[in-house]
Amino acid sequence: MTATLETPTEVRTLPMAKALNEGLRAAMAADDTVLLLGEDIGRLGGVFRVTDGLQAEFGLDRVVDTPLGESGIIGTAIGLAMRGYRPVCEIQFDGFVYPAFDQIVSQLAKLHARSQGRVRMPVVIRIPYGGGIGAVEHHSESPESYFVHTAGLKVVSCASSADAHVMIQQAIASDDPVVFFEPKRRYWDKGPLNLASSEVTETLWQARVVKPGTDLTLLAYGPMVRTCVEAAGASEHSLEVVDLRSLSPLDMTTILASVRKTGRCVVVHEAGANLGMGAELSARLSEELFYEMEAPVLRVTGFDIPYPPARIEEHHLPGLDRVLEAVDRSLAF
Amino acid sequence: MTATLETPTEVRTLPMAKALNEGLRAAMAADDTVLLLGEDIGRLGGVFRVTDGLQAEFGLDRVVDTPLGESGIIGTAIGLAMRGYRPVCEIQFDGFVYPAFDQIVSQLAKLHARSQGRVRMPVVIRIPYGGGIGAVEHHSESPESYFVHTAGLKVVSCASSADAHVMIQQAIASDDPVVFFEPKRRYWDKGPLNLASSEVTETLWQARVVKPGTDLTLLAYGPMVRTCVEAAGASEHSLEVVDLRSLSPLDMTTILASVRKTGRCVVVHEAGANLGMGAELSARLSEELFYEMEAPVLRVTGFDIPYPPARIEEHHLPGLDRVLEAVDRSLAF
Amino acid sequence: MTQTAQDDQDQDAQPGTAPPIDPALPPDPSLVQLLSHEGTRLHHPDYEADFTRDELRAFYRDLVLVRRIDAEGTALQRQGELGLWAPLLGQEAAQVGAGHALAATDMVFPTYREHGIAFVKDVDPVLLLGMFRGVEHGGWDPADKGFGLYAIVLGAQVLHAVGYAMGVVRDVARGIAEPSAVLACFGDGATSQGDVNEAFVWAGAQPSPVVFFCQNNQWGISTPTVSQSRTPLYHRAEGFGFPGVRVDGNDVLATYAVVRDALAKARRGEGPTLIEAYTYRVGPHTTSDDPTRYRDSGELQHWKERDPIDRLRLFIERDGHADQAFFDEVDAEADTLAARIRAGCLALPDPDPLGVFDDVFVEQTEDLKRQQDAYARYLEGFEDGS
Amino acid sequence: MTQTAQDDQDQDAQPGTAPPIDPALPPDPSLVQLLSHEGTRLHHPDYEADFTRDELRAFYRDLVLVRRIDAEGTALQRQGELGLWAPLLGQEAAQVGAGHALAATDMVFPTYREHGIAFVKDVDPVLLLGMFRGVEHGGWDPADKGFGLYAIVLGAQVLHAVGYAMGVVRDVARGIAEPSAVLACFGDGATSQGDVNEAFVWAGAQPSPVVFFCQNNQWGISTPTVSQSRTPLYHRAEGFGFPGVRVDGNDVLATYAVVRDALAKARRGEGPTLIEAYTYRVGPHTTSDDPTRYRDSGELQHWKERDPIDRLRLFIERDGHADQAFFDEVDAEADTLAARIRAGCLALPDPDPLGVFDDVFVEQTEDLKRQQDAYARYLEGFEDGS
Ligand SMILES: Cc1ncc(C[n+]2csc(CCOP(=O)(O)OP(=O)(O)O)c2C)c(N)n1
Ligand SMILES: Cc1ncc(C[n+]2csc(CCOP(=O)(O)OP(=O)(O)O)c2C)c(N)n1
Ligand SMILES: [Mg+2]
Ligand SMILES: [Mg+2]
Repeated sequence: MTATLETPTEVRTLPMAKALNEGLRAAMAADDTVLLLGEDIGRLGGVFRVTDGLQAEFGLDRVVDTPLGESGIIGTAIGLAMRGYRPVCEIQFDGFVYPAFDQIVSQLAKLHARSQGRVRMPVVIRIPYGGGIGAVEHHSESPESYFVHTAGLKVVSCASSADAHVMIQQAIASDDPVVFFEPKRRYWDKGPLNLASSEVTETLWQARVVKPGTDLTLLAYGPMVRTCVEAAGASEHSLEVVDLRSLSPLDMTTILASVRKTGRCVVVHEAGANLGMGAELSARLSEELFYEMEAPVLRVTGFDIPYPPARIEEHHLPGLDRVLEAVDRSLAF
Repeated sequence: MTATLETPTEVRTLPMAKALNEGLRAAMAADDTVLLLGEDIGRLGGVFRVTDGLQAEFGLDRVVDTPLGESGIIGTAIGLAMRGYRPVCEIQFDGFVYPAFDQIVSQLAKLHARSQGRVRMPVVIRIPYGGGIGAVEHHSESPESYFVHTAGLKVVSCASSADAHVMIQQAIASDDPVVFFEPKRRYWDKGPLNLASSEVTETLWQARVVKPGTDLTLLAYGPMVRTCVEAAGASEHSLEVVDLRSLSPLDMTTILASVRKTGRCVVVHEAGANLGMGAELSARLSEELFYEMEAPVLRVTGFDIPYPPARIEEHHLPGLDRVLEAVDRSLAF
Repeated sequence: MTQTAQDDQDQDAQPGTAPPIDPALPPDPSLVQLLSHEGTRLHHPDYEADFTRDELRAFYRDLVLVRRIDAEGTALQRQGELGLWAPLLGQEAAQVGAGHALAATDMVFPTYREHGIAFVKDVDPVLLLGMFRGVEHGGWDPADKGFGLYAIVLGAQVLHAVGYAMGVVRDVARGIAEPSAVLACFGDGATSQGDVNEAFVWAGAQPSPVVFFCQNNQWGISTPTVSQSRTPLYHRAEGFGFPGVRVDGNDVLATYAVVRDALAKARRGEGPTLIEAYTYRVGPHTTSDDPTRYRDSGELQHWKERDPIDRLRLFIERDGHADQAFFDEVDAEADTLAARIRAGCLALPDPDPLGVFDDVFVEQTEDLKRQQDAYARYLEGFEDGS
Repeated sequence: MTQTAQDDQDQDAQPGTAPPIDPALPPDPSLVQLLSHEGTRLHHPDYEADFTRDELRAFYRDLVLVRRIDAEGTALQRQGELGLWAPLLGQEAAQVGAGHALAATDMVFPTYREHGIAFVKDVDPVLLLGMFRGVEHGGWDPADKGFGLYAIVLGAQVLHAVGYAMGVVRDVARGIAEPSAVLACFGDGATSQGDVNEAFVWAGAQPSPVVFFCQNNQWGISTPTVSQSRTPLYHRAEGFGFPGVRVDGNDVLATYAVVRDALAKARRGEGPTLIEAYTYRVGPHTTSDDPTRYRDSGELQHWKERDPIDRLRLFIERDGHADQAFFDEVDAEADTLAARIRAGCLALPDPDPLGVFDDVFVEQTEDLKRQQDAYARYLEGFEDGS
């Protein structure tokens, strides 16, 4: 998946949802065993149109409008994987993944270990997640911690069209189960990507410095990457923004290199603070860089409340101002 | 729930399972609206006999052997709570709570907020948890992080017979939903308790220093409290052991007081490190005591693997030696 | 509930996963009807019912008002006053019929589309708008009118209904309440969820005073009912040990009679019933949805000819139960109601960003108090500064 | 699967939540039987079958061997060599019958009690012991013999079976496999789980080559089947759009015939069948369980008279299909097998505490590698030190 291949480049500017669509199309074209399962993903093309046109192209057997039951979607995907398929499941919205939790945590995550490595589970679970779209309850959640805490799962999130296009293909190529978080409020953000030969050089498990800086490291993923890049642009300080990309495993090499350099770190996510990703990152950074840290890792997160009504979600979601306020607090140490 | 009441004392030494049984009996006798739901809790008295004799005493309407479905247990408990009851649900083993995850996370935890405070959910979910009993898969898990991360739930764990007896009654008296973790390998540990008037002076949300010390703080809960007390006894250093008792909310007053004094902290739990309780505690301690800490918070935990086969579970579970090794590492900073 | 991406690409029709229900098929002979779609009064041996003039007028009035509430919801969304609306257009008879069958002490567990039952249960329609406007997740007290909060996660509320019914049984046994019944609402799509089936298990194993009210509106977003089940949904009940019945959900009289009968049985301790109200979602799934992507206009036409209001009006007119003055009066009432809803919607207060911290727990935690205080200070900082 | 507390308190019988099934009740007339419990050959219009002498002997042999495997499991647990055992005592015919009905390319998704099907499917019984000894969670490759790993979380595997069957359909469509069928095993208690019912939904909506094989052994730990459902379990199928049948699970011939028929239908593309094998769990739920706390000995006696092995032996003897030498031979074979299992059990290697880190992922993460290395160093520290 590097850019060194001698293939014609075809650079286009696409919204993230369309980039995912192209990534799925490429994966399905490349491998007959890739198939999609989900609610309303066929004829409708998914409520966000991420699977638009794929049923027409690949047929009813490979793009399956399932009955409305998330446990059924993941449970049957596991069976399909046992039979040699590579199912990609769409959960319509973040808040609807919980009925499938048992199948994910007790089956999908554990089958490889249970079988002492004999059974493989190349299953991808795509979850449009996060807030900021003015939705009703259950449509704006950030449930990544549940999956990151679950041994046996890998968890990633894309933040740009180019990454969306490549990462979904890498996730499908993974022989381990991957929970793939798509920042739904960035679905319409446009970005360049190369449909023919990717310029993304990272593996699926690597973080990326998206904006270099020297004074402080902003760690973010998914929807908050753009927020942090904007904050870095607005700040008078030199802020380095790292897009984690992979939440489990964490790319500690890249993360430590950045924070070792800056000595300060603010983690930003929409999920609540209590056992959100910031907790793990803070713990690891203090374990690894105890003497190098100039300030404690600070966390800018959603509050520890059920996601609030849309009219006040902008208070709940970390924005530019709250990020910059935390930067100031960190620099004051 | 303080010892100041002028009631006759009746001190007995009981195993934790029996102490819970007595606590449930007292709560049911005191309030007609308390009822128990679960699999095999009636005639059999539960697979650990925690509900032994309660169906005979309180009848079929109040101790309900449900059909075998955890989502059904929690879902109907929510409906019962809406009708004015205080259901106490038993999940037979930790690994079987996940089918109920949607009802817990999307309903039980959110209904009070959804209704702007109009609907109350005085539901207790009892979960025998943790390893060390030589069991087959799914019978030794420590899923507390999932619930601690969920806004709208309160999460506690008892570590002694006296606490078991009082805390279960306090949990039932709570108007908020409480996930009540019972350390199953300590069910047979005996301890004194006062059936008539409790000597437990803490609220349900308070931590307790169970062994004072000056050099380092061991933070633990549930099954690991005994392990830590034993480690403290075996150590040449003066270790303070704090039983968290409440995992959400965390009693930061007690925790900070201890670590401020010792300057060093090791967190011990059976759950995996990655987004286990140790992560949150580490993050908070470095936020609050950045200049006071002499060493990073270290974590002694289960590995980030699916719970292993019983014959090697003693490797996975934090034991005396691993705790003491971490203490040494901390003191070496 | 679904926010569909705004989509302006026109695409050729794509193959569906299953043939859409053929609206030309003869209806199941077991479908209970008391009013043909031409407005003729039919009779059914199991559901004999006489309706007074006042009852018929009350049905008609509520059908019209409910349709107007719904139209106002859609209009308010189109004008940007609501983030979303889930129209019930076409399902008025199913809901008004069920609503009228309920006793005051009966309890309803709705989905997100139960505006009609809510109205009959006397929940102020303005309150229904709150969640769609994004000012709250649920704006009424379920205990007030016996009408639960709207439920979005498919099927979850059906278990709550069974639990509530278990509570009723216990209250009656304790001598603190008279028998009452519970109406558990859900859609055709939700029948595929584990929770709905566990609810059937529970209610069947310990027979409970619950009536399962499934509005089969033929679609779950873009998924036709036949993709959930190849056998009629009301058949599901028998295998769980209780009866199922299919009623014409566009026939307010039949729905009323069938639901009333099932509720009475439930109250008498004769256990649950599954009612499949066979109807049609004339509008989009929500205002975010574009049904032209997945269903054709012929189907729509078929169902418009079976409109629930038209047929009752035909019957009322033909049998002389009301004159033009009555119909005009109802229309005027609808206008007034619509105006009140619109004004009420605009007057709905925005939530207090600090208030949300108060409603997480009955007993607020210190953790949350700290976050609330910190955020209050943060907001004050802005007021002081710029 | 359940570790029950060691309990030595004797208690008076307590009221159950539901009356236990009355074993004196006449059996459902729709119960398929080909062999009465007195060993008389019966006939059934839908399941005509002739059995050769060799077939009958093979059934008998497997029944005896399977019972012996099970007895050995219990014995090994009593002697502390296993942490737990889940006895199938009483269910041998259901399992041997189903096992013989399977084609080599058919796939089985078992619970934790399918020792009999495993044996017929040629899974080495020693491997079955690994998980109960605590040396592993699953000791065979499901692809090897077409027999999945034991599944403990009730019902989860039933969805896997349906998904696998969906894969078979696609393989056949792609021309890379011949039609085959999938057997999904579960107990009476598990029918209450959402997953089992969602599996019914899926299989019914897109008819799949799966046979749902429910062994109703009358109990789920202490919970009688009637607490799960007041209507026979096989009735459940029809409401999901496929047929259900109840077979005498203690009749190996009938179970064989009914399962074979259903598998053949599935392979022909005629969709799923739910088979309720009506049988009895003669032993405890597991070796940790004490059934005297919740059921009475009369019930046990009733079922012992319906023993699946006795009736086949009576039939074989009466019709002269085998002589004493054959029976002696089978007993000797059972002794040999038992000795081999015992020796195999003791020889099962303990797992490598560092090996578990290797099997979490196909592509190990650096995080996990770090933990593995750190723990290796920690262990080395002990070897060096004390
Ligand atoms: C658990 C869950 N999964 C998915 C969704 C997304 N969703 C909202 S409504 C809907 C279709 C529901 O169809 P049906 O039950 O027939 O009810 P209708 O909308 O037709 O009234 C879906 C899939 C959800 N709300 N909950
Ligand atoms: C999801 C889940 N909940 C609870 C349990 C605990 N449990 C193990 S076996 C069992 C009873 C199962 O009964 P049944 O399905 O009839 O199977 P049987 O054991 O009788 O073969 C229970 C409740 C479990 N294994 N999984
Ligand atoms: Mg519908
Ligand atoms: Mg059973």
